[in-house]
Amino acid sequence: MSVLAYGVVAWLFLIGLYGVVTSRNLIHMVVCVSVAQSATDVLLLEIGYRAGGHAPVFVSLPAHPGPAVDAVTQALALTDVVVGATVTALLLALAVQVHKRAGTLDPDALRATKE
Amino acid sequence: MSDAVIAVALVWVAASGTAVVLTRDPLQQAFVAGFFGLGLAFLYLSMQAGDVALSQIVVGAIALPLIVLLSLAKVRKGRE
Amino acid sequence: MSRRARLALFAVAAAALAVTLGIGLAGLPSFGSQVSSYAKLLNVLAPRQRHVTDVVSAVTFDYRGIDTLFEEFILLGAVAGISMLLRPLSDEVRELPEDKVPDRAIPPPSPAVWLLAVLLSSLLALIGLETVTHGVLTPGGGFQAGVVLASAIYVVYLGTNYTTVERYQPDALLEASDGVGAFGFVVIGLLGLLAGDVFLTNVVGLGVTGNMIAGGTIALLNLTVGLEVAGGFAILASEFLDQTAVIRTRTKQ
Amino acid sequence: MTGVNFVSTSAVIPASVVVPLGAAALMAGFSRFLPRRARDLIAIAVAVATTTLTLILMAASAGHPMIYWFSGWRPAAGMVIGIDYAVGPLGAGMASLAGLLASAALVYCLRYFDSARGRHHALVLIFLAASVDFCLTGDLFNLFVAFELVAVTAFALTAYNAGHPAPLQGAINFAVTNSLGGMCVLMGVGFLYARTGSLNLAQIGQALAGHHADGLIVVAFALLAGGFLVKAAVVPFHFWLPDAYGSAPIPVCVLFAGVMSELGLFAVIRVWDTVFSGLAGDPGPRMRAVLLGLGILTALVGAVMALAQIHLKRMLAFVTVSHLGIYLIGAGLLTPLGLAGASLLVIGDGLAKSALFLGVGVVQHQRASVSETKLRGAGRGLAVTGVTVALGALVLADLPPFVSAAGHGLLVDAADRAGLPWMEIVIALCVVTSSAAVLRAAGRIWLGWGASESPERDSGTEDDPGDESNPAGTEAAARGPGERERPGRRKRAPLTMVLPPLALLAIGLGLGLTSGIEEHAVSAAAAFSDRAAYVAAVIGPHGGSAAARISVPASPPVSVGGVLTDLGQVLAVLCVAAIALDRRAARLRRVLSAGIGWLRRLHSGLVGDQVTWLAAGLAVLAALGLVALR
Repeated sequence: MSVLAYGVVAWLFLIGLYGVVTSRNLIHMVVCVSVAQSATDVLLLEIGYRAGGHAPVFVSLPAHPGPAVDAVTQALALTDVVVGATVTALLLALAVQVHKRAGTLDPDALRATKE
Repeated sequence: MSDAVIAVALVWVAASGTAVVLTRDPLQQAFVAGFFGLGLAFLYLSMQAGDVALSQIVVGAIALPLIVLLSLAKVRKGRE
Repeated sequence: MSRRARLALFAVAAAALAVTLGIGLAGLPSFGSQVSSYAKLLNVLAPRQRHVTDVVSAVTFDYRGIDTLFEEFILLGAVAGISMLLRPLSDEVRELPEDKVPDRAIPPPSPAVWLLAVLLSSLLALIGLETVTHGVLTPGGGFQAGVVLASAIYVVYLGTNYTTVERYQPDALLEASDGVGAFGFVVIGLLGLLAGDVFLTNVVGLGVTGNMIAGGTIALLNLTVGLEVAGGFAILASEFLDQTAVIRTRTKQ
Repeated sequence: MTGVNFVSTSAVIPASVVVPLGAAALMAGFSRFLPRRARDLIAIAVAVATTTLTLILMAASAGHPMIYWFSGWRPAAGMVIGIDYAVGPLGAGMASLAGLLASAALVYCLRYFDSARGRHHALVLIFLAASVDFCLTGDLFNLFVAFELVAVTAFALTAYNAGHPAPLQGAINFAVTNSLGGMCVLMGVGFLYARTGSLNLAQIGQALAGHHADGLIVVAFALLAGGFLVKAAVVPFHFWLPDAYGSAPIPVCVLFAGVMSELGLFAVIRVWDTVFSGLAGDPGPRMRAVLLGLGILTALVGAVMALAQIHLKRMLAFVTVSHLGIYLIGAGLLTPLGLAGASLLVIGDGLAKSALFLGVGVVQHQRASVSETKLRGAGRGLAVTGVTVALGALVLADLPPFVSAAGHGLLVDAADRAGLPWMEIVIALCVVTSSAAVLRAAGRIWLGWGASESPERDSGTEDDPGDESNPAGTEAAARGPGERERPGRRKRAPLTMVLPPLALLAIGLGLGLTSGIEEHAVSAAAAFSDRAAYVAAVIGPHGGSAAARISVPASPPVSVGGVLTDLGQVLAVLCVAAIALDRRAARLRRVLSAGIGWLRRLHSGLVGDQVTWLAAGLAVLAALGLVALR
């Protein structure tokens, strides 16, 4: 189970990188960046998970609720989702303007900052 | 039992994440990304993270698809 | 470098990165085996010390409050940045859809769509308010509620055509709610200073665990964050909508 | 020293962050209702107030670190619960530099941004608050949040001129690589939290102290250092910097060149000193070799590429990369003396680079071009700016009375004490090459020397239309914001654009002349890198071991030899610049530029290449970490 859980994190991050490197459309690349971003959320929550643990919400719990899951990693993952959403929105705004000015969305065709 | 649910969610997330990257057309990718976001929310829920699952649903189902589709509409409009 | 060379280099780098991540992930405790003592302590302390049942919102707004303050300003900065990036530039003009086709009127949306929009947006507004006010009790809170409230405004966009939206769009109100929400977070933090303690101390009465008005500043901060996120995401949507529907490059008459 | 309570509740510490944030929130919310002049003045007042607050903190924390616990959560039984600010003189000094440059940028903005309706003020103030938080925080996740906040505001500010392709593509390269760097930092934070159960720098360091570094700790270091080195633009992560700085608007370049990338280096050294330096097996010397290698590589690549540029802003961007390499060499020596030299260099060079960018901004505003060859002999009416640019180039080459020379002296002495006498030659080589490039440009523009180069070297510098600066004074709302008439030979440049660079250089001179600047820097650096004292201060008496009196190494008196080497360096810059301009040496120049053709092609400006280099760099860094930490 650990191999599957942590393997998915590495897989998501690397497939996101692959998507960014081989992308032919800026909007496609931006969504690939958000895939890589979600890898970090999954890692944080997997670190905080406790087998058989219940959510850190202490209301209407059974008599012997057992251990609770880590609330700190959930707070970190919450911040990370917000950061991911805002960076994705900013990149999409940039992509829209690049298409308007450069006429193309293909990252390999963007030569304005060529050496 | 909960480990089985998490395993299913993990496989769903990994498969749909790969699908998001491999669909090159942004419009189709937007739909697969919605499916991927739903998978993430299901995974977070199965790992007892209610707050994060709710914010993933909210971001993945409302905020990002709307912005991606509006960007695509602007980009497509520019092409005619 | 050429695409082929880049792909080759990336393949090697990705393999090495996979090995690196593998080594790192192998060092982690096995999945679901342990929770840090810090988290166990907070799971015990938070309900007792802050009278809240959702420990995550206690950690987000009280124990690690300064993190969330900066997270809100990440959102504020991104919204300000996007509205700056998508502003009409010197060679662009704001042209409402009708002005392009003066002789042909744009067909008004059917009343059924408008009725559904009204129902849906009021429902979404209700859900948003419920999520923010119960932030201290159950999963939910400022950020999630803010986006739901913003979606209540999107649904109105979908229900009508863009000109009515453009005419009744409360731009100033949305920007004000974005700014006031963030500033409110800072002011509530200053309450701690005014009370002679440190910044972001929970000086407001803690109330009774289990009911809605509990957790002192945690509930208040939830409200301010909800206000800011609602305004922020509504501005985000209206900026992208403006770009798509209204802003056109100035045609050289 | 033990038992002394370092916890401080002075309101100045939160104020240094809350004042800019509160002002930014009000600016973003109510910019519609404020007239333009009021927005500018409020923003400048807030930036200056923040700078004074951080200067107060620097003075107050000179003796001992001030620990400020937010939300009132102090450590209980040795376990950290809340988030703290560990205010030290070095961090506060870096924050003051950020405040100073933000103020200079905002003053320069009076003439510049007009069509953004006050939103760029909010972005600059949030950038400033995030930089202050970055320098003062004692919590690893808060460091990541500050990293992202600096990055998000920087992406938006870089792409202000959304009407031209170059700034947009520079911003995309910048945004994609830095957000991937941020993900690496976050994964590193996750690994360390899983192993030590804490997010506080001091507690993690204490938990790791004495243990042997296993796979997880090495990969955590590689990810954290990799993410911060992406922001610090160290080779092979540096490709985004020339694209972003080369096309961003001038006031934004002032902020970035002076302080943003230095924050990345500051974070690497902060994380190394506090978290990883206590590992068993004394990883110090091997880690020094890794950091010095990266520093030398970055300094050389930056210097060579700067010489090959004719686009003024890209040239200054590569000068920034080269100097970042030199700061990494200084800090990478991992000794208080080296860190002190690096921090004085950061302050002195930061002021000089910002002055250079402001000078280039005046040229761009008056002559609407940044291509060195097009501007040949066009500097007639801008004498003051010419002096500023030439002086700035010489200050970068460590002209003696300025504070950079003091920093250079400390750094060279630290290298000698670390048994690396040849390091002085490497540094001199890079500094001379990069400053000579700037001086060559100044000579060509203001004195008209040098042949007009063949047009093929003119690629990629189509007449940079500069920025949407309004014709002086008039708010040309009727013609749409930012409309500019074709700029011919304009009248004198406005004072608000000419004075800030001179003020920055004057501050550098003033700092250089204050006696005892070296001692303060060395004691600040010693306090910064003393892990035991930091842990004792944060976790309290029963946490760390006794905070022994920090042994401040005696810093050398200003030796005559030091001044001579600095003067020698300046002379070398003049000679290289003269050779670069001399018609007879045209054949030599052609041979040299052919030699680095491969390096120039590597800087393709394509985001796909840059992300590939990022992945490759991470893997190499992990391998080096494995060697250094095991």
